Amino acid sequence: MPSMARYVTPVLSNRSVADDFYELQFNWPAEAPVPRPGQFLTIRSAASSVPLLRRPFAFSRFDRDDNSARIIYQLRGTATAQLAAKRPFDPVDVLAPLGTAFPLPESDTRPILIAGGIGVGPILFLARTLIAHATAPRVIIGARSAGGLPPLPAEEYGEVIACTDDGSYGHHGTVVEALRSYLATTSISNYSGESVLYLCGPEPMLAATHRLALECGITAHVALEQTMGCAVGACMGCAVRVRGPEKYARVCTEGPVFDSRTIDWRSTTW
Amino acid sequence: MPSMARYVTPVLSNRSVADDFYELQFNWPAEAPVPRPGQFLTIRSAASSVPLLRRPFAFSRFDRDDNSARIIYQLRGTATAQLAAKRPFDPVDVLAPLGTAFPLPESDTRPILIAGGIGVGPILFLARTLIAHATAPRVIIGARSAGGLPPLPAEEYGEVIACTDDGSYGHHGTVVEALRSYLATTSISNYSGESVLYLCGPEPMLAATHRLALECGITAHVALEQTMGCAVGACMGCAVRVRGPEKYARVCTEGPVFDSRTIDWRSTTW
Amino acid sequence: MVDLTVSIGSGTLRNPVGVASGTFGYGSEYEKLIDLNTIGALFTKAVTPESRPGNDVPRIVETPSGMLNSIGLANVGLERFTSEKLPFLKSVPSAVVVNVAGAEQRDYLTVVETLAAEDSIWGWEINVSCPNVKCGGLALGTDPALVESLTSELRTLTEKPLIVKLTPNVTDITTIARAAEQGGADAVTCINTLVGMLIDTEHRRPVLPGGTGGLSGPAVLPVGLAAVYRVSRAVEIPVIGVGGILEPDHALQYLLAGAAAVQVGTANFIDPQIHQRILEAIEKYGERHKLRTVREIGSILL
Amino acid sequence: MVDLTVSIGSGTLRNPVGVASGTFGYGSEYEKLIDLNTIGALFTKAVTPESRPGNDVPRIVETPSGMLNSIGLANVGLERFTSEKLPFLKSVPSAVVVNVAGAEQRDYLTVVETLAAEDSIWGWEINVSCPNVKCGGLALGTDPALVESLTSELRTLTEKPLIVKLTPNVTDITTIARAAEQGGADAVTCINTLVGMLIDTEHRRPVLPGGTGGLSGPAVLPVGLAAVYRVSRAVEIPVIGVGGILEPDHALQYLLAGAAAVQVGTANFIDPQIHQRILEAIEKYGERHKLRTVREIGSILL
Ligand SMILES: Cc1cc2nc3c(=O)[nH]c(=O)nc-3n(C[C@H](O)[C@H](O)[C@H](O)COP(=O)(O)OP(=O)(O)OC[C@H]3O[C@@H](n4cnc5c(N)ncnc54)[C@H](O)[C@@H]3O)c2cc1C
Ligand SMILES: Cc1cc2nc3c(=O)[nH]c(=O)nc-3n(C[C@H](O)[C@H](O)[C@H](O)COP(=O)(O)OP(=O)(O)OC[C@H]3O[C@@H](n4cnc5c(N)ncnc54)[C@H](O)[C@@H]3O)c2cc1C
Ligand SMILES: Cc1cc2nc3c(=O)[nH]c(=O)nc-3n(C[C@H](O)[C@H](O)[C@H](O)COP(=O)(O)O)c2cc1C
Ligand SMILES: Cc1cc2nc3c(=O)[nH]c(=O)nc-3n(C[C@H](O)[C@H](O)[C@H](O)COP(=O)(O)O)c2cc1C
Ligand code: FES
Ligand code: FES
Repeated sequence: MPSMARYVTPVLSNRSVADDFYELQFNWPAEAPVPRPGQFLTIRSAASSVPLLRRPFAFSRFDRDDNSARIIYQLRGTATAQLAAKRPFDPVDVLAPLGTAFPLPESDTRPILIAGGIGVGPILFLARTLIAHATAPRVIIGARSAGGLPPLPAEEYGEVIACTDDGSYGHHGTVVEALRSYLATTSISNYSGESVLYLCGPEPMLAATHRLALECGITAHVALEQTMGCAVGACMGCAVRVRGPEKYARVCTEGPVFDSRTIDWRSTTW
Repeated sequence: MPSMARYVTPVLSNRSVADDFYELQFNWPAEAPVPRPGQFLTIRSAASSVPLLRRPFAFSRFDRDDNSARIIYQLRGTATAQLAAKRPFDPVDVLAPLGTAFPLPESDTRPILIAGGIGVGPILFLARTLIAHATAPRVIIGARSAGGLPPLPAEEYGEVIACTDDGSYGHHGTVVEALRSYLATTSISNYSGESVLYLCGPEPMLAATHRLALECGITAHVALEQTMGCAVGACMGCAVRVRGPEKYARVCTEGPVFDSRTIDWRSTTW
Repeated sequence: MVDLTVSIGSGTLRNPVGVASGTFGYGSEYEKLIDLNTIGALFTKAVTPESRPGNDVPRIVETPSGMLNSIGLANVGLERFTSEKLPFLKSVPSAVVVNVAGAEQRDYLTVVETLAAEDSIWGWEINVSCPNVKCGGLALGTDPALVESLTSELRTLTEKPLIVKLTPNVTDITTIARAAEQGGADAVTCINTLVGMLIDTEHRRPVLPGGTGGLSGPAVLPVGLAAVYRVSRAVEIPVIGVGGILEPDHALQYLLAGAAAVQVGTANFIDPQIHQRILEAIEKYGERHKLRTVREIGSILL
Repeated sequence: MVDLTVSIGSGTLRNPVGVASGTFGYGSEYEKLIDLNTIGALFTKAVTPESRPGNDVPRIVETPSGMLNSIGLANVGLERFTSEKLPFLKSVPSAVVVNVAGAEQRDYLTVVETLAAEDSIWGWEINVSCPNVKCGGLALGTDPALVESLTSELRTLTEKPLIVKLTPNVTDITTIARAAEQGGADAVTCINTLVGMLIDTEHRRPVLPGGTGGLSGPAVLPVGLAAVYRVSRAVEIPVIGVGGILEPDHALQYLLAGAAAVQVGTANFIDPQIHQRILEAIEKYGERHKLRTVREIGSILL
């Protein structure tokens, strides 16, 4: 895998894409390895000790033609507020690309991509990549209400299944419910092969989807989150519980993308 | 004396007035006591723990007609960099007015106002105030080089004696040298009374001017600086050494303006 | 409505948010700026028998998310405290707690004995932990035996709430807390400042003339929380939490960690109204969690 | 040109800027990111006899200008360290210092004894101060007698530089430093992390599952500087300064305070190139003050 490096590179654009969600586009240095869906970067949002640590964000898009990369981020605290204040030509200090990518589906499988909340970035990146490789994925995306959904033009992402907790747009309910009814209504025999799930979003959604995938015998690739220190595998800070003797895996190095069956989902405290 | 309060009030303008020097103008709340020359305010430059403490700045101007107050500040570290980023309508969090004011001169004395570096703000405020009271002061102002001097139109401040360390503008040398030659060339008998000095600037300049004032038997009012905690007299943090049994006085409460003879000038370490 | 009162020994605080010693002078300095009525307890600047000019200057320097101070117990002394400061404090409706300090055991006894009959004083906070005084001070607060004996001597002099303020600069703060409890203290305050230093590389000298100073502010918040968490599990008496509170959430963290009340120190310099914001946050939090008393907050930690 | 080498016991460091244990893994993790040649000393993640999975998650939380960690000495253990990590470390030209930890004295001896013959290991840093291990760990590093006996036992096993890493969570760090010196240590490192805690008021639980964790980052800079200032005046052996360095100026402060060398910990996460910036600043500072050796920086403090 091409290796990571630190780049200080200019912002190209920074715009609101949904309530509290922004898309930051920045120049991608020519010498930098091309990021793949599922991989992430860390940003130092200000040269200060508050916030102290770099913050991780998944790539949401990469464009070879204009050498730009993007992330979609939600306003949460200090670092994301500082990101939101960045203007074109401001430098951003990134460490990238980091972590594992989503394994691309076998040609005879049907990829179903599921995003909730801040999981939207990597899922849209994967969707675009698959489409560019002529594999039409089905995208299911959830938000609290209509305002939390970014624009998802059908000509770019195919027919997207949108869900909102309050029913203000699309399916009224969670992405897990939407997935269940999608799987029910769509006979598996329509496909030459199996379905495969790609997920990113809040932990309860991932855990519930994992259980549904187990039920249906479908493989699910989940992109996880954990508070990070180094983001390069050195500090053991970003551990998540996994099955097996090692007990923990590092999100920054073994992940962020894991086969959902390797994860120890007992607890919801991360 | 009218008492201090905390105000969150909008910026009106923020512009460069010399190399590394800016002037911040902000709305002065109608209910707030009118600040007087020598008094200061403290600003919380950002809602963060870095920088942590409020920073003190002397008033450089007050305009009753548009209800605005100003400070002139030099870029030094984090807080002043954050100040420099403020735009019109941004709120500033100020605690003001604080400290003692310059005592106005007796009508038969000749005020000589001397500023160096960040001392320029309060001295210009005093000059404007005296002129408004029909007392023409003599202003002596020093900077490292021409670029460090703010514009000082003669129609506003009278004939100003400017000094630069590198001789790039005005008198080549320090304000103390300029004062000495000014006092020498100007026969004291030109005035009905004595001269009185008002100073603000770096400590070595204040100490040297104090000695010259002692030599000539002239009273000197100095505005001092000290790192501050509370700025309201509660923490004893802003002490400076004074003559007499108390040993220390608080810059924020007994000062910042002191008669130079009350100060213990032995040391230069504050 | 959540009952905000807090019992400490024979006394009751109207609410659990106090202002910390040394950061609030003798109250009058903040009179114009804030409504003193809303303060739960006002901890005065340390009072020593004799007046003290304090340490050499500068006395303050900022550090990352904190500050160092080397005030050196600068205070007006017992006599002027009584004549100049107490009259104002009598008018303050909040509990007035006199922070007591000294160079030796005798000094503490002198202060408490002399002021014992003053009705306007609600209680005592015994500062055995100031890192800026050479003789006594730090050494006293690090020795459980000394703390216990001092506390029990003081106990004979006063029925009023007797609070011992602990230093974090010890191997095991719970042993000192237990010593204070053993000696008859009604509460302990955690924490005083940490020993710290900063060096001016340009001028090649420590920024504070004495070398080291006391570290306070948000930088020490995690240290104070850990101390309160441990101490409140080691003693039966109430623990007053202080150290690094800059936001209402920080104060809630102290209450969850086991503090019966909190003090705001350095943050008074930054936001003089912070105690009011904290009080509102506590009321809201208590209501949201359906608590009857503020003391119950410590019991809902999972 | 300033001579940047630093002598510690029988060894010499090429320069005084190291990377701190636990923040730099076993070196290979940073290989792609920075030029490992410019590091003065690479202090490995703690090595214990057995591999350890580490503590429950989450293990990290940010605090004001700092972070708490509760990694719990997660490490591959002696066997896999030798087979998987040492081969890469052999290729690193910087001094490789193995950070040694354990639950009891025996564990420390096992690690040093087992690795004693490995040429690629330059020296040992004995971690008697990890606050995240229950048995041993913290208690060991707070007891001068235990520190002295452990050090002298280790001394019989190795001629290589033996460095004892001290905890700041003690009443008087100089007594522990003197105990290490007495036991035959070639240097001491100050400081490990401070005990700290943060509470999630929304979820009403400590953020770290174990309750407390170790505080590092700029918040602790003043505490580390005070420790180095005191310890370097209390012992004859070199002191390695660590704690809160985020800017080159912070490292210069440590050298002025009396440190012979420094380590960068948390800052590696934020700016992996920081050791290079520090090195350049030291060279400039030494030249400006006309010093021949980096060691002389400590002597120019006024
Ligand atoms: C691999 C990975 C990919 C991510 N991708 C995205 C993304 O594409 N878009 C997006 O909006 N967010 C993403 N996040 C989450 C993002 O990192 C946090 O929202 C961000 O750190 C919040 O920072 P803040 O200062 O604004 O908020 P804070 O107030 O500091 O924190 C809010 C929350 O963010 C989390 N957080 C804080 N510090 C860290 C840290 N050092 N590492 C990880 N999490 C932290 C904590 O759970 C905290 O409760 C990702 C996280 C990980 C681990
Ligand atoms: C009464 C008074 C009036 C002042 N008036 C002016 C003025 O009109 N214009 C102007 O440019 N500057 C003035 N200053 C100085 C001004 O306060 C500092 O320049 C400012 O605090 C620098 O902050 P910073 O974060 O940008 O720099 P930093 O990097 O934090 O500090 C640079 C220097 O500022 C001083 N400083 C830092 N914190 C404080 C503090 N809390 N209180 C006092 N000084 C501190 C220190 O000496 C420090 O070395 C005044 C200071 C005082 C005490
Ligand atoms: C300027 C200053 C002076 C202080 N003086 C005293 C004092 O006289 N007596 C005392 O017990 N504590 C004193 N303290 C310690 C505070 O009361 C408090 O314990 C400490 O600052 C931690 O709280 P904080 O982080 O909220 O400031 C002082 C603190 C500061 C900042
Ligand atoms: C994530 C993390 C893991 C650490 N692990 C160890 C360790 O295994 N052994 C050790 O002696 N110190 C360990 N430390 C302490 C550091 O080596 C260093 O002493 C401390 O972090 C202070 O330095 P800093 O503020 O520069 O980080 C660890 C620190 C961090 C942040
Ligand atoms: S963040 Fe350090 S190992 Fe993953
Ligand atoms: S700054 Fe607190 S007394 Fe002056």
